Amino acid sequence: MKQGIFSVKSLERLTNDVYKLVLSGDTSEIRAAGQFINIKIDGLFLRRPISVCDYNDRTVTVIFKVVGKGTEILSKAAENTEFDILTGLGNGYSLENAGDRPLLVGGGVGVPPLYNLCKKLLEKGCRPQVVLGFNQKSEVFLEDEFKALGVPVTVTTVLGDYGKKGFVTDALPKDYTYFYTCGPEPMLKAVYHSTNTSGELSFEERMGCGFGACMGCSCKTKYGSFRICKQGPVLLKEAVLW
Amino acid sequence: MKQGIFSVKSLERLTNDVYKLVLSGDTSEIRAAGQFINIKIDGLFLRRPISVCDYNDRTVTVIFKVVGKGTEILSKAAENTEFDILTGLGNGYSLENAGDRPLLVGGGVGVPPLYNLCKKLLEKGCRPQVVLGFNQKSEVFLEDEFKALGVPVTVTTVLGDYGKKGFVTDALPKDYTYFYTCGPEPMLKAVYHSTNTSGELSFEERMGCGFGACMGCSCKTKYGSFRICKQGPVLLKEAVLW
Amino acid sequence: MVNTNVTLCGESLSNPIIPASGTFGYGREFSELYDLDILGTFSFKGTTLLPRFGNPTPRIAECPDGMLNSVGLQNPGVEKVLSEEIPNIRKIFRKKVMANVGGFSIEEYAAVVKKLSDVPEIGWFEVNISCPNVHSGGMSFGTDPRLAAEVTRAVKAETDKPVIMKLSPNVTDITAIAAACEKAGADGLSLINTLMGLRVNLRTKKPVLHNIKGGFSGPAIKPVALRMVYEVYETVGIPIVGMGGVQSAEDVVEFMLCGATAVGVGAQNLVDPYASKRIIEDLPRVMKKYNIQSLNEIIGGAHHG
Amino acid sequence: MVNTNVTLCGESLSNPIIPASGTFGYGREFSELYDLDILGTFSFKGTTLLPRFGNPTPRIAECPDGMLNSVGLQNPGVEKVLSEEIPNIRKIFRKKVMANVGGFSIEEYAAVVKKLSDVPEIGWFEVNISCPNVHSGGMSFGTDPRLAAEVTRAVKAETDKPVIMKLSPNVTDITAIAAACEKAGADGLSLINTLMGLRVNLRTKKPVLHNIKGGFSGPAIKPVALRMVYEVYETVGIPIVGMGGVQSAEDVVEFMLCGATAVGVGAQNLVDPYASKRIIEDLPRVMKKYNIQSLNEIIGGAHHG
Repeated sequence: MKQGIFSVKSLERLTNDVYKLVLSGDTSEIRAAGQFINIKIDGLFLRRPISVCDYNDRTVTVIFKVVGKGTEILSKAAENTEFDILTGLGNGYSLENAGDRPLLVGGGVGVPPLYNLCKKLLEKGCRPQVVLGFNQKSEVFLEDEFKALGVPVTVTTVLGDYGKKGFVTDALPKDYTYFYTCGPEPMLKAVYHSTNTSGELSFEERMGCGFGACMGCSCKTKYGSFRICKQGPVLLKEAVLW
Repeated sequence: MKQGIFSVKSLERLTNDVYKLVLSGDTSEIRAAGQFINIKIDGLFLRRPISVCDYNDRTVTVIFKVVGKGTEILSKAAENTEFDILTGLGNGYSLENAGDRPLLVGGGVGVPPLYNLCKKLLEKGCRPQVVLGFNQKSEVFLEDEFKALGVPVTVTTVLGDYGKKGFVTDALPKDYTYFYTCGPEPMLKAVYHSTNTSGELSFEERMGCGFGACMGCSCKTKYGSFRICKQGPVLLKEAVLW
Repeated sequence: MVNTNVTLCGESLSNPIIPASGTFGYGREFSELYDLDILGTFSFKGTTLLPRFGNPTPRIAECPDGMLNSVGLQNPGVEKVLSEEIPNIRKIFRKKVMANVGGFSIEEYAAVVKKLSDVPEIGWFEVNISCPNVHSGGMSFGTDPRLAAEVTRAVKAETDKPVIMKLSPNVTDITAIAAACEKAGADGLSLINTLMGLRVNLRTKKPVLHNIKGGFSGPAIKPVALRMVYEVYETVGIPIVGMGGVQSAEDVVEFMLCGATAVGVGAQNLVDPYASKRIIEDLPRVMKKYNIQSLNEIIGGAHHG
Repeated sequence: MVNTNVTLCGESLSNPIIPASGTFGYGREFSELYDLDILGTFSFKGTTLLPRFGNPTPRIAECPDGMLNSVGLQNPGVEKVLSEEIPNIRKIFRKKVMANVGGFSIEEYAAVVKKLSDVPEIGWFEVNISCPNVHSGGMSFGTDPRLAAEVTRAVKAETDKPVIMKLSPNVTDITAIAAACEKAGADGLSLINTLMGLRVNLRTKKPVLHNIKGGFSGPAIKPVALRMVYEVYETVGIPIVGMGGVQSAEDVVEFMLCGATAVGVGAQNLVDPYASKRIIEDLPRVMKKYNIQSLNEIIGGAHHG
């Protein structure tokens, strides 16, 4: 974990209520896809955790949906606004067991962390396959960016007004060596039950500190209680109690 | 009273901890010297009342000393910063009974409201005389501005390193038709007892609202209890219970 | 069209917003700023039998997201309220007002209510048994269920108008006080009054307030207020006027979901003189945002399910 | 040179700063961020006889200038603390630690203290009789003077180390609990634990916390904490660890002027992981600003005069 001051490099509206924020600062502590950052916002007491969509030596990109005061303030941040941010939080996805044809399944605002993961898997020489689920066409984002990476991308929408109609689990490929997923809990559960390989699931929980001190975000696993912020947010399929 | 948004036009450091702040906005509600404005500062709950030093159609000037969080934030306000401000608060000084040779006695941060008063008295055709008291040379401010109005100005310092050594009451002229004073309470009390005409004294008190609703700043007078923010801050000598 | 009507102790309010006693005087200052008839009603300054200056100053202190006051029930006394304030209220407010009364003995509470009982401009009595700023009175009535019940009975005997008891949060179990008041005949409860707080001036190294301790209000106390409204709603069947740190229409909805029928706006009136007006005007937008057709239907909605 | 030394129950502290139990784990996470030996001491996570998962999530909620938690004493149990945490504390902290213990019966409190009693790394016991987040335990001991005294006596019988009782603010009269603990042999008191609060999620229209209510901490509660430290200081002769919303060295001075010998830093550690370090480093500057030579000399300075 590292505390640092980041400044807004760019802010872009992707859909009605989803924004892409690029922040400049010291990213040296970000070590894995699926980690998150924790942003201090003036006027709010607790920091706001947001998963990393992508990062390089000088910037970190996050994509968030406006769901409350914190994300509303972020969605209006002017260029060069400075934020106190904790980086390098959470375990993130492991690349080790990906195999040759890993499957990436994202839903809604669970899609962003899979983007950097996809890049890392490509660098490693894997051939990732991507399934992205949204409620409807107007809420789809990041599809083009995934396609630009040269990977096969299937989009599903619940309303069926774009891509394949249905849930992500209606569009899972037959062959894959491992899976990675992030999204709302009902989707995680469906993916957990629909997959036949090992894999990793990224969970969400209301957090106090984000670095393992307050026990606010504990969850029960097969290996005892885990702090989502520290021993998560990514859990091995084998650890999940479903 | 009027609520309005004002922006910082200029901020100037006058002494080690005294600042002059010029704010642009709707000043139409300011009707008398000795009135005050009440400034909402981000991160603080209560507004901060500051007496008006001077004003014109488009700007209001205040001079304040850094004594706590609120004034510290104000002392660092960047140009164009916007503040939510209530204007036209308090009764202010009345010009009615000034006579030909009114005496103006100010001490420390009690000096500023006398500046606009002096201008108004000059406009009215009076010949004001000014006595300003400070602790020491390094704390003196506004002397030149008063002199530029063409009125006789006596400065006293407690340490005696500038002007006349002593308190303002050691430098009161013999002849005057009325007095106006503003400053720390011990000084007001000394002026009250050292003057032989009627006059007006401006008081300070911790305020809740600044517009007469909360009863936070009440004081006892010969005519019953007065709210400093509404029936003050200026009291007639005859009302004061000393 | 959303519906903001609620009914408080049989009396209809066009919206649930009630500027809280002690932050709205007798309406004079605010009537110069906006038309008071937009309010549900307002609760006037706590009125006692005799005029009171209150405590020595300083009696205001800043806090994170809040303030302390130790005003101590300054008011002109019930006779002057009858002769000067009620006639003025008649001019500036066409609805019924809530009469907040204070006291130092059970007899005093009863006497003040008796004197105001026939005033047609008064729609409800709000009986303050929880002022933290007066010695040998107020607060002790609010921290003892037996005394709270006695005050309730004494006041009820003097008037046919609805009696709302204003409860102190500075207690181990507010539901015990609430239940005692209900049992003694209270028509409603208002809560919370201020918490007790203290600040020290680091320069003088002494308490900021001359009275040392003071009543703590503002957004800081909102979670405590919401918790107590929630608890009391589970305990009693009479309506609750919820208050404590209300700054926005969202806060109004939050209090109503916890169980408030009407919602007081207190300290916010002091830092934003247009607060109550702004909140009322913003209510329809917030109701739409959260899919609320009628405020009346959400009262207590956070319970069960 | 300013002097930040204080003495807490006979044990000297190089400064009065004590990260509060429940916000500092067993020191592991923070030891990766800075050298813990700069602290006065720290109070480790409330430890019970058996391992506890605590309450279901969500158990964290945002508030104006504060937060709610309903963690509910999650901890690995005293055996694992003895076998894993104490050995690790030995590695990361060369001073004596404060052992916070929780319980659901008088016997459990005594049993946990007995098991930890001979641990040389422990300098003080802090006995939590005020956790708002556990049913049938904790808080009820902190709201009844008789029970608070019984826990005190039971714990004192098991150890020669100083015993500090941690008090709940959710009471009508905290001085009655404080006096009962002192009379029963407590060596010190720490206060305040969290207030009880509640927040509602306007989207779901239900309480944010699964447990409905939670412990309210952060700067919002500071005025209440200062008031209670001030009141308890006037009542007892044993030292007080003051806490509640401390964010700055100025806050530390404010608590000490009210009567605290040492000062806990709680929720602020969670939003600013370097908070305790920053406060310690800033203390000399603030002491100079307010003409304080020795912190020891200002304890209770806001009283009298």
